[in-house]
Amino acid sequence: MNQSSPGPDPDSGPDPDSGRGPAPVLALQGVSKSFGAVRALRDVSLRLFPGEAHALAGENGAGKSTLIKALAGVHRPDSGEVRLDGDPVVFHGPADARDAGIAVIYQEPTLFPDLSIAENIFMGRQPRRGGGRIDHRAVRATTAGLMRRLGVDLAPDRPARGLSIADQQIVEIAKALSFDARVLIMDEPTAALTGSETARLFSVVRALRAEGAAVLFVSHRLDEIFELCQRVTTLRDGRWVSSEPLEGLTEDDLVRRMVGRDLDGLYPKQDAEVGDVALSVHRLTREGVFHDVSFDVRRGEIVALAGLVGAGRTEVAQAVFGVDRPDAGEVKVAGAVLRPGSPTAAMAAGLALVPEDRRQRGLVMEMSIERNIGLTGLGSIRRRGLISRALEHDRAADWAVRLQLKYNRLADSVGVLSGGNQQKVVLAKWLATGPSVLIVDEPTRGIDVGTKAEVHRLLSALAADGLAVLMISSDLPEVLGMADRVLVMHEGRLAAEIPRAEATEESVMAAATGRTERSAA
Amino acid sequence: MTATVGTPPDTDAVRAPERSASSLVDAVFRAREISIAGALVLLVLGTWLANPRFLSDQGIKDLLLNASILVLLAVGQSAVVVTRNIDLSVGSVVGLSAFACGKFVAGTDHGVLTVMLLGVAIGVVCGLVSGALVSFGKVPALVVTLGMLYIIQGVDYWWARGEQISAADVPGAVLGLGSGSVLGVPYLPLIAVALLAATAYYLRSYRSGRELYAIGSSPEAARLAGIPIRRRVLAAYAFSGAVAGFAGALWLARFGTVVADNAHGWELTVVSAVVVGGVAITGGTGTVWGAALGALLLTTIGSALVVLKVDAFWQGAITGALLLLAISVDRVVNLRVTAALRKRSARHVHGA
Amino acid sequence: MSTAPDTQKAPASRVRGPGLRWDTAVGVLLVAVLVVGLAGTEGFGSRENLAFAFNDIAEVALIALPMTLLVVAGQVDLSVASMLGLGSALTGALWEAGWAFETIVPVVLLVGVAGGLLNGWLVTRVGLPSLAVTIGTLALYRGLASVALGSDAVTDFPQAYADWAVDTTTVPGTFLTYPVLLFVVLAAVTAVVLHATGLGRSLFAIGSQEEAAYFSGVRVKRIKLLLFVVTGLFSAFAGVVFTLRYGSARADNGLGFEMLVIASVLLGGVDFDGGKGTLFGAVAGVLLIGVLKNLLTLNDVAGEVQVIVTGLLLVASVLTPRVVAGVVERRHRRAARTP
Amino acid sequence: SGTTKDSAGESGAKATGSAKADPDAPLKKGLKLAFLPKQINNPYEKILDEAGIAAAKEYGGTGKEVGPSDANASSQVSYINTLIQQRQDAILIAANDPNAVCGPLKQAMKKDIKVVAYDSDTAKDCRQLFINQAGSEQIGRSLVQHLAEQIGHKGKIAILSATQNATNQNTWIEYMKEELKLPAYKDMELVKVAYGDDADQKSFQQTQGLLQAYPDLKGIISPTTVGIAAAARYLGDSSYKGKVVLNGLGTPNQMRAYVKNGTVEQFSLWNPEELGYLASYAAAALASGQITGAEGETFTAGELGEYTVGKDGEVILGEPTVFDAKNIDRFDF
Ligand SMILES: Nc1ncnc2c1ncn2[C@@H]1O[C@H](COP(=O)(O)OP(=O)(O)OP(=O)(O)O)[C@@H](O)[C@H]1O
Ligand SMILES: Nc1ncnc2c1ncn2[C@@H]1O[C@H](COP(=O)(O)OP(=O)(O)OP(=O)(O)O)[C@@H](O)[C@H]1O
Ligand SMILES: [Mg+2]
Ligand SMILES: [Mg+2]
Repeated sequence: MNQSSPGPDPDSGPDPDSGRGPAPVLALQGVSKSFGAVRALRDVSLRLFPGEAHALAGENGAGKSTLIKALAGVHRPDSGEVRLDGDPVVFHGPADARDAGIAVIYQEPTLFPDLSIAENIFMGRQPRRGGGRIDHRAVRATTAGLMRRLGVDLAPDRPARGLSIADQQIVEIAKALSFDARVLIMDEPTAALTGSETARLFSVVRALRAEGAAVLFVSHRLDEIFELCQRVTTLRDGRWVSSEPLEGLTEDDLVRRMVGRDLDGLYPKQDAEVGDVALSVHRLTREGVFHDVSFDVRRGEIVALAGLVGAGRTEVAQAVFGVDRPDAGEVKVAGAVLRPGSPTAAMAAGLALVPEDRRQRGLVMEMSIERNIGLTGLGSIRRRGLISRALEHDRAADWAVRLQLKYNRLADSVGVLSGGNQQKVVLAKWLATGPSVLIVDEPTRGIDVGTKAEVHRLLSALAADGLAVLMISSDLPEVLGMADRVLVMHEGRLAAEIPRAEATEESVMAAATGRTERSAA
Repeated sequence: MTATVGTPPDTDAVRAPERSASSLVDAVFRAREISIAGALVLLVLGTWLANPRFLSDQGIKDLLLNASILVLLAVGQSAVVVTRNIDLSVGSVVGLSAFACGKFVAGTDHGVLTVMLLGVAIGVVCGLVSGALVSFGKVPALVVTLGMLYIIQGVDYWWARGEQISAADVPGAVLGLGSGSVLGVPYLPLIAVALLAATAYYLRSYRSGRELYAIGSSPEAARLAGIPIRRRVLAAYAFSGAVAGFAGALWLARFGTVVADNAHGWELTVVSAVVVGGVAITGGTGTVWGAALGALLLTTIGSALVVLKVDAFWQGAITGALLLLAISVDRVVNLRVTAALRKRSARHVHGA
Repeated sequence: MSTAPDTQKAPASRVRGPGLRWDTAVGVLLVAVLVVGLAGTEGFGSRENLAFAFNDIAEVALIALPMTLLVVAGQVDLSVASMLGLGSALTGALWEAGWAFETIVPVVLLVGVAGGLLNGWLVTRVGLPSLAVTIGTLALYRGLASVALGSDAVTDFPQAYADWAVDTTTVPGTFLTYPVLLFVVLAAVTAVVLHATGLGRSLFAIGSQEEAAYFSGVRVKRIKLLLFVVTGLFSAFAGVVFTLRYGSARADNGLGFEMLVIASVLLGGVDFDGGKGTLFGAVAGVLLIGVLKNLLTLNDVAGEVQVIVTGLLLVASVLTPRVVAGVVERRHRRAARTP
Repeated sequence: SGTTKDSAGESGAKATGSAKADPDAPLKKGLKLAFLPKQINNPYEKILDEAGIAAAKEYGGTGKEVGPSDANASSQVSYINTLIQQRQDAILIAANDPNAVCGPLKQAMKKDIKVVAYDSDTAKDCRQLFINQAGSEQIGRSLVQHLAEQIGHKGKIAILSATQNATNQNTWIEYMKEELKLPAYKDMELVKVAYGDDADQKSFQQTQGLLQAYPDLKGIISPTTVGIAAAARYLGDSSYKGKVVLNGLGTPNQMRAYVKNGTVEQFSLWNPEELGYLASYAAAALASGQITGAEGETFTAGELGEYTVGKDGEVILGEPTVFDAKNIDRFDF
């Protein structure tokens, strides 16, 4: 930490707003933070003004989440300071930041699975009656109000366990909105949301901003940044790159700031030769979740499964892969009926599932990167019957390069990776099995633009080699750009099947919201 | 004991049905206590039919008295278990406290209050040590409290060296607390119920009480929510210790005769009571009412087998089998109800 | 784009280091205790005492092996001591009923397997937590033992078998008794299974995040079931060894051993929350408790004090690595601040 | 349990066989005695051992008490091994299991360490002497006789024992059953043997259960000091007081209150201090070569006077004392 180097200071130099009127409500000044050998932030500065929505952009592992945690009192900076209303403050913990009026939505939802949604939202600051007792009724009523404001239908008494990632994210948002925050910090709040929820969120945020709150927003969906924010700060490799107004900036400019070079075509789906049916799902039903779902995926094809949050896509994927047991229907892989309820049988038949919830289901967080990647191929990293650490290492290293994984050592636990890099490890561990049918559930959730292009190129190339891909995605441009065919689910049923040529934002959304009947196949 | 927060692989087990069924879900969660209570009622009725004396005045009194101390300990233990920790040292604390109180009152005429306070004080000290190690030392609770079990037990044995305090030396007032009653109800069960109700109310209606559940449900989320985890965990241990110490003093009052190894090995009984009562060993769920019912069920099984003239050699096996049956039935009923709800809610949604 | 990992590798990457590993610490402590004993305590180093000291923990050590695997997988089996008692009682009852010893042993082992199956079935199929299940079977198996043998004690076992287990017969030229020798062999096998096979890997994955393991195609239920079965098998076998070693089959044999087994395994640094631990640590933990007890008894340290020492050891074993790590980290942080 | 299989014990030839007794040999000075009770924190065993250690001081020896804190068969074994390594002159043991301790005790005798069992015997070939508190047969039968008189030879009775495996308890219970077969007891029925595991609280609960299960129970015999005290306390506070007769083995200090308030009329016990004292002297006599443990040998046990070794190396302390309201205040132990 070279103190003498003149750190980039948004108050001078490149910041065109330096002469602006109101003082920043929250600011970082020359902050550095290391984790062991990893220098996550180096001399970074940032200022948040009342009434502005400020985007924070950068590749996976650039340090965005770390910066947010420094603002929120989760991490104490190694050097530099946090300023509140111009005065240096030290947050000893998240509670301090909260008491200062800073609301934070972390990248990974952190809910109490056993407690109700209402309790989750108000934990630690429940409204009270006389004698310090909790006013349970007020807790419930306020929660119901928040849900209405966000336009979702989640019962306040429902336990958080079992909520889909999207619903969890919504609870997190409700939590942040539930107190009169002067500063609202959101780390990829939309990564799991579809368009309509996102729109709802944005309108709420705009209202807050109009009341004078400052907003810090992280997203890898650049269009969202342009839609919501006025200014953007870019980080690269833990270093501050720029802080500037978004007006006049193009997406390519922003990508160049983040990546340091130009990127070409984001959705490079090449047309592949479509082969035999690789995966055939017939009248699959799981009572209360999805009904009578039938579709085929052929070799070389990328089929997208679209729908609103909660439409049942994830559930279908899990039933196909065998982690859930369907109540009726069957799944065939390359013509052979798959034994239901057995992921091991599914894997043996050449299936792979990249699950949506990487922290609970995708990765063993305490295990190292290489062991996580090795876990799906314990049979293939053996030498004379015993696990070969060298083979395991090679397997992991190979995929780390192919997916541009950013890490310190392969023996580090995956838990220390940035969110996007964790997602890459999940992809790696499944691609490494050499599947014939790949099911990916939100494959690029939290992945930065550069890598997203990389993942798309990879999926496309794999499909060209004869892989059948079933892709669940809430990212509509991704669906439209990548899919040969779009299956749309609505309330647990297949509502439409739209060929690539006819797939537009309107046609997909119409089906997803139940406005069209299933088109004749 | 896997510390995962999410759903276990057999997702059916914990899967909540769709949103519209949420109030029903709530009912199912509450049913956890109901099924234990049902088992208890069945057991008592069955035994009563076989031998009506089981529910004679004296019989009921004995049942309540037997359960009181275990109920107390289960209440204390629950407060720790909901935070995803465990206190294995309770048996030793009861032993130490009972002996210390006995030693203190032997041949004197100390009042009841003094003795109870002494018991509580000893318990609090033990609880604070365990709690400080767990919360500030950030070391696994099971190992630490197993260590404390040995340490406290060793100190107790070393101090007692085979000495016995006999009932004759204990002041009448103290013994009176153990055997006396108001309106025919003995004091001990009254004390247990009072403490139980107070704890239940506290855990439900105060921020710090709810925070214990939050910590157990997800320590990481609790940290981000700004909950003072260490203080809360420490307090939970202090409470569990205090209750155990208090139980030790009551032990003296009830049995009069104390040696060093009173309540030896009770830690597992207490933990089973808590678990049978539906408090998840992984933290975050369960109520003290459930734990108390679990304790009552365990002691009642013991008494019922004797009353039913079950051969002594068979008693252990039957106790074990009944215990397994109780938790299995509870679990299976829960699964069935949840699965049925999932399907019913489906019809509801799609029929609309 | 920093794809190459090496660009990230700052020169300071060694500063943190692995710190003091828990199992290493216990291993060092074990060696220290052995050295102190050999140097300072009369009679400790004699062949017959060493043979005794190790043979005396043979059953605990045998059960500790599968217990380590269970705990790594995030499970626990509290019924082991009761299964030991049941194995012992059955051995006695069948012997008294006139069975040949050669048929008794397989039958007892089968009963161990059956007991393990019941535990495993309740955990994996009914979905109950293992702690709750095995508290129940702890009572059940001990109860069955007392049904099998009542208050009797069966004694006169054939000399040839008894000789195999007692501490006065050692492998020629060593102080290793046959049960201990068997333990050494099984420990080696278990170590390979845990640390060098796919099964072992799966155990760690199940222990640290069961759901993620399941989604990775690990046969979570089958593996857990297998572990409980193996634990039942080993426990029943330990019951046979116990019976022969003491020449006495009784229903209450090995009462309370479950705590000793678990204490030893935890002492060796196996994390009760699952997902962490080494077999070396567990073995070191078992041996440390055994050797230390022998040494303290030889020095006339009262039983109560030994209990306290065991407790302190447990607390210290978890606290020390914490403290060391804390000191290392603080020094590291200071180093980071002042360049 | 009467098995007739090849005994593992047969090879252990009597270590005493070859030595010759010298009745006039003086007690050696500086003898090292070790007392190994069933469990170190059992108050009754404590009395025995302290008396034994005091006796050792009288004849210029030293005694110590070592032992496990739980009454497990196996836990005593490691202590025996240690005592061998420490080359004690004599080991005095109250065995938790007559056979489990056999191997190491034979080892000890091979190394010329004398082995004396007291209170609870080991298998006969694993010790040189057994100091019996009173004839086992006599204890068992007399307890039945006393109780029968108290209830007029009529009605249901039960036994509250210690653990299911306690040797001395089980022997006494055998003799009680023998006695009950006699015609004089044709109107009496033993309905149940309950086990309180020598734990106060468990014994208490067992008593309670007995009374509920057998409402017409007339008497309880509890041949264990822990059991009888717990049973007395339950009876004293319950509605059964005065309706159910309790007899058995107990210490005067524990039972005084219940005798005075009428819960218990009488109970018996030998003097445990004398038992420890005698065992200590017997061990010294063995270690000094005065006796070898053969039948008919005699030795002097300090103040208690002369004792003769009986069949199977058994030395009997004497008749148990019966305590009741009249005499109980004369005793303090
Ligand atoms: N607790 C930690 N221990 C060690 N390294 C960490 C820790 N947290 C973050 N890092 C490292 O710090 C760097 C920055 O991570 P951070 O999570 O801030 O990235 P990010 O910009 O939020 O990325 P993403 O877009 O993928 O979420 C990464 O290299 C990451 O591996
Ligand atoms: N593990 C779970 N436990 C309980 N309910 C669940 C679980 N996963 C999903 N659900 C519920 O089942 C319904 C279908 O969810 P699913 O996750 O399949 O939808 P999706 O279309 O994949 O949407 P998402 O974008 O949220 O992933 C939703 O109501 C959801 O809340
Ligand atoms: Mg991030
Ligand atoms: Mg989904």
